[in-house]
Amino acid sequence: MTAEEKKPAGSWEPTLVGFLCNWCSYAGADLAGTSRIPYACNIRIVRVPCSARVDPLMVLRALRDGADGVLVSGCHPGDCHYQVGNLHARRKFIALQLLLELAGMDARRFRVSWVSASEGRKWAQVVQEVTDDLRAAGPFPHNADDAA
Amino acid sequence: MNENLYRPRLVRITDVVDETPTIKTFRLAFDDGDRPDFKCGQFGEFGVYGAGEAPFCLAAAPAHPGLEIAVKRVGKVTRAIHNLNPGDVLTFRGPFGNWFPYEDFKGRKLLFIAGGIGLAPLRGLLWTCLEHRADFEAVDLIYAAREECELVYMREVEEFEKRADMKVTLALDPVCGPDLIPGWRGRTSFVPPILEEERPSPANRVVITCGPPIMIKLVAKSLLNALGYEPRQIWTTLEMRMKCGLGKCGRCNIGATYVCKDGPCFSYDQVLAFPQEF
Amino acid sequence: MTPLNAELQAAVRRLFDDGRIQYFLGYVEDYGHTFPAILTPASDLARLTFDRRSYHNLARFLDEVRGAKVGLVCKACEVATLNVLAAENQLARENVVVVGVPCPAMVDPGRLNADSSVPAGDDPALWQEKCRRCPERNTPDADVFVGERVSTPPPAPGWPLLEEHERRSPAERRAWLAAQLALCIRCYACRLVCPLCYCRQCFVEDNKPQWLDKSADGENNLHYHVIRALHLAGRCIECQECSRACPVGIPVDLFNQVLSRDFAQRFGFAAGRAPDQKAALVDYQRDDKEDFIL
Amino acid sequence: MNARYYTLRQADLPALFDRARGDYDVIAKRRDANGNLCYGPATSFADVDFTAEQPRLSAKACAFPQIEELTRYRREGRTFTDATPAAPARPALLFGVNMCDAAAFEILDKVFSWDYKDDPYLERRARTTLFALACDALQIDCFCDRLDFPTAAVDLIAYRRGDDYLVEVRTEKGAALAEKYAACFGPAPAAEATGPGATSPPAAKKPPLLEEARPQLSRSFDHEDWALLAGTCVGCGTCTYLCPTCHCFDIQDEGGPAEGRRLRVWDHCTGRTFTQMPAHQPRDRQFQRYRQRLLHKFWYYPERFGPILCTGCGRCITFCPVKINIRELVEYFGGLKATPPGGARRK
Repeated sequence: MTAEEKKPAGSWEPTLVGFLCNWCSYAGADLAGTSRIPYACNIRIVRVPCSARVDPLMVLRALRDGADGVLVSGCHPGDCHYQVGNLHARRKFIALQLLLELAGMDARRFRVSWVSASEGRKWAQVVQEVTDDLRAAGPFPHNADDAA
Repeated sequence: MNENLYRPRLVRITDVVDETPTIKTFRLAFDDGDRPDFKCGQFGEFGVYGAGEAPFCLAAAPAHPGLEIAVKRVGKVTRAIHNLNPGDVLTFRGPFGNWFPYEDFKGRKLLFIAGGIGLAPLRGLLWTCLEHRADFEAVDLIYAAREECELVYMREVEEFEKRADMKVTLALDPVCGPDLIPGWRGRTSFVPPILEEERPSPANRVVITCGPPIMIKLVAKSLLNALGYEPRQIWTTLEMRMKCGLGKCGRCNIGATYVCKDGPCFSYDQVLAFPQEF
Repeated sequence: MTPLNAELQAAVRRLFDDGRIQYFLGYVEDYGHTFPAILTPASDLARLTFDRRSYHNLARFLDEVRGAKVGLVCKACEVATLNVLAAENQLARENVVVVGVPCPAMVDPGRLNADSSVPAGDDPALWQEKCRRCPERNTPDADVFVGERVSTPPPAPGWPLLEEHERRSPAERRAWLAAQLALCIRCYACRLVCPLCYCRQCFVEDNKPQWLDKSADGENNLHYHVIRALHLAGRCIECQECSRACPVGIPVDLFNQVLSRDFAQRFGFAAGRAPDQKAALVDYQRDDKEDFIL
Repeated sequence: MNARYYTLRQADLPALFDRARGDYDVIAKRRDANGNLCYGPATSFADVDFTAEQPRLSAKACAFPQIEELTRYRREGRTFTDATPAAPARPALLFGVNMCDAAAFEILDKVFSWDYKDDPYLERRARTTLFALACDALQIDCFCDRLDFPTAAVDLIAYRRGDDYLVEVRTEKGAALAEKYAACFGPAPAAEATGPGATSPPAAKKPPLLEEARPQLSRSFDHEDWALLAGTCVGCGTCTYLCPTCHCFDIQDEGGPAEGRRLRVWDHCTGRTFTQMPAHQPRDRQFQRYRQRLLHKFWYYPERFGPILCTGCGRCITFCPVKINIRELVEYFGGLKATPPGGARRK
């Protein structure tokens, strides 16, 4: 889809793809749901075994295939079901973040959060914040700071 | 450009037959009934829009209606084809390539040697010969595979076995071991030992073989060296990555030969003249 | 012939004669160029050379002579590469004889004379960028060292190309990269000259799923270069072969540079220092610093 | 037709360019984002480098683009609708193309028009007029003095004469252009009114020509030195993508199951995946892939189509990351030269 086709036609809503670790963030999102905490419904969730499973290729591919932003969420450092998966993932995402910044990509389009199974409220806040940021950023790959 | 050679026709799947866990037969028909003529040994470029196209031999006899292909699930295109059902469409370009010299085979003893899915490229010719059985002195088949689950068209092979005018030998790789395959009625042997044991005489005989490249090479070696065949008595069909089918894309070249145009059917004296990389 | 080349040829002849090696990876000079060659005991060593056009990373060609005993001319670049390969269990170090040399700093191929000869003088402006940052001109850890050791000038601080890019606004960065990547023809020279891109199947060749379209368009090209850099994160030793090999002149190692610099600052990490070093991305600290995770 | 000769004054070049722009899509040499010379659409003569210098990529993309849409499809229920894109309507003019790049088209015409006619190529080719600018001197790696490429299909050739040019009009297409813009073309000086004088490039051919390597090359397939001399090939696509005559391609679908495009994209025989089949790889080692490229150019193609598949532009040497020299290897394996490049030899 080109930026042209996706440009806001009055009621444009961003699409956010979330890669959620099975053990913490997915359960956290579940809790937000069962607790009936309202938050933006723009997120499409992909459950992964661990945040370390998220290959940066998946992030780029999601953006290329129509997502306006990607959110990866896992357990807090120290809480990983696989002991240290998220600590490895953290370094990987630091590297990805650096490269996207170098490429001039809007930092609001790739986000990472640590959300535990008990943090339903935090999950709702994170998604709301990321979605609001994407609303401000506009449809990908159109950029807010593009001339004209 | 309004029409070009790269624009496929659409062909509809009429039937899907599970041959093995990884191989399916697709029967195909054109909605307008206008099936192009083809000859035994030719191939087509079949594909699924969104996944791409790949070469498949036309596996049914030209006298039969429609088209048939046998597809082994190995890659992106074949996986996409496997996901389709009767009523879905494939893209088709073809028929391409040359064919077996059927007329030259008349009056001779034919021995088909196929390995695994290598029976598919020979099947159209085999059926045509059987339907005109009186034109041939003999029509025999040696059909081998690595494992039992790689044997295709077994319903038909069982029919062949019942025929009095045809000798059928089935074989599985010795690594399978006779005790490992309960109820196996065929042999457990590679093809060359079978040939060297039964010694089908070269007199008036033509061998038509298709299978994995290593099998073709060993079968030919055995026929040429141990049984005294002339290279011209052996015919094979080579499967290269023929992408365009038109003698342009350069992918199927063996030396100056475009397998997609000059082949895929070759007599073994032609094969021996190639730079040996296939 | 320079005294260095005479000494080098004699040393390689000895290695062959003593049966210590079956192949030698070196540079030869012919038809106006210096280029890598695979040499055997039967080869004519008279063209064996080491000069200021010996920028190719010879560790790339070890795969071609896998399993054999092999010697190779090593600059500091190759030694660092060998360390990474060893750390990743890709190298039987006992099969390799490292022939060390004093490195005179390599000339930027774009600054060679029209006849491909080396320009006179030793102006650092003629050097490849990596050579201005080089901490050690004399091959460390050499099994055999030929020639006279030279003194290493103090490394020039900074990453000029990267810093120039970082002075651009995000929009300017995108525009600059778009213009660069529009030139990319996806010949994959950058990946294929890299001695550390040794995967038998690269992600660009995957088709289940197919991560990348074959079309060389802007977005595909960007994703390719980003992921290529990521797969070298914490492994790249900054030999800049990728940029040198690019036939259309894209400074593709910009992506690698940003990671090298950041990992040095953030994790105190530099790739290729020792054969038992753990790469940055297979390691972690509980308190790794980041400022973007929610 | 018999060649006709004109003088084109340097001062008339901008006018010629501007007029041609009205009738043609003009492709000329200009500078890219990195200041390197390239062929590309030119809209102003100020951007054009009318020099004999060699651009990094050849001009083959004019008739054989790196990415070309073959069909565009859209799913309709269980079936598809598809369409082939419309051919470009305007004729194209390659303005100041190098001889080695211009000559390549005639060589490529052979493969794209034998047997099946390759419409996408031939339609682009038919609309293209080749206005070549002859070189003044050989560059370090080029070797067109060592081979004999065909030039009959080059429509116009400009030879530098001081500040001006002697233009040779060689085809009907070329004549059409010269007549249309007659105001820009003056009469040729009397000395050259029927042919370029003795000093004219293209350079005199130096024997032995590479065409003569074929008999010996065709016996070199199993030569043991291939593995050493082509062993440093890294398998990238630089040589093939920059080559004016390499034409191998792949056909790929891009898009999704709902809609997308079937494309023809350049591919390279030096790459690992080129001949890879699910259970079989005919050319498993890198030297075999390099050998395929070389033999295709100097043995297989001429055996099939006549001309060798090379115009001596030398890009595959200049830009090869490891400086493998195809001319040297043809000479060595073709028996024109006794010693292998670099002294590498297996005994």
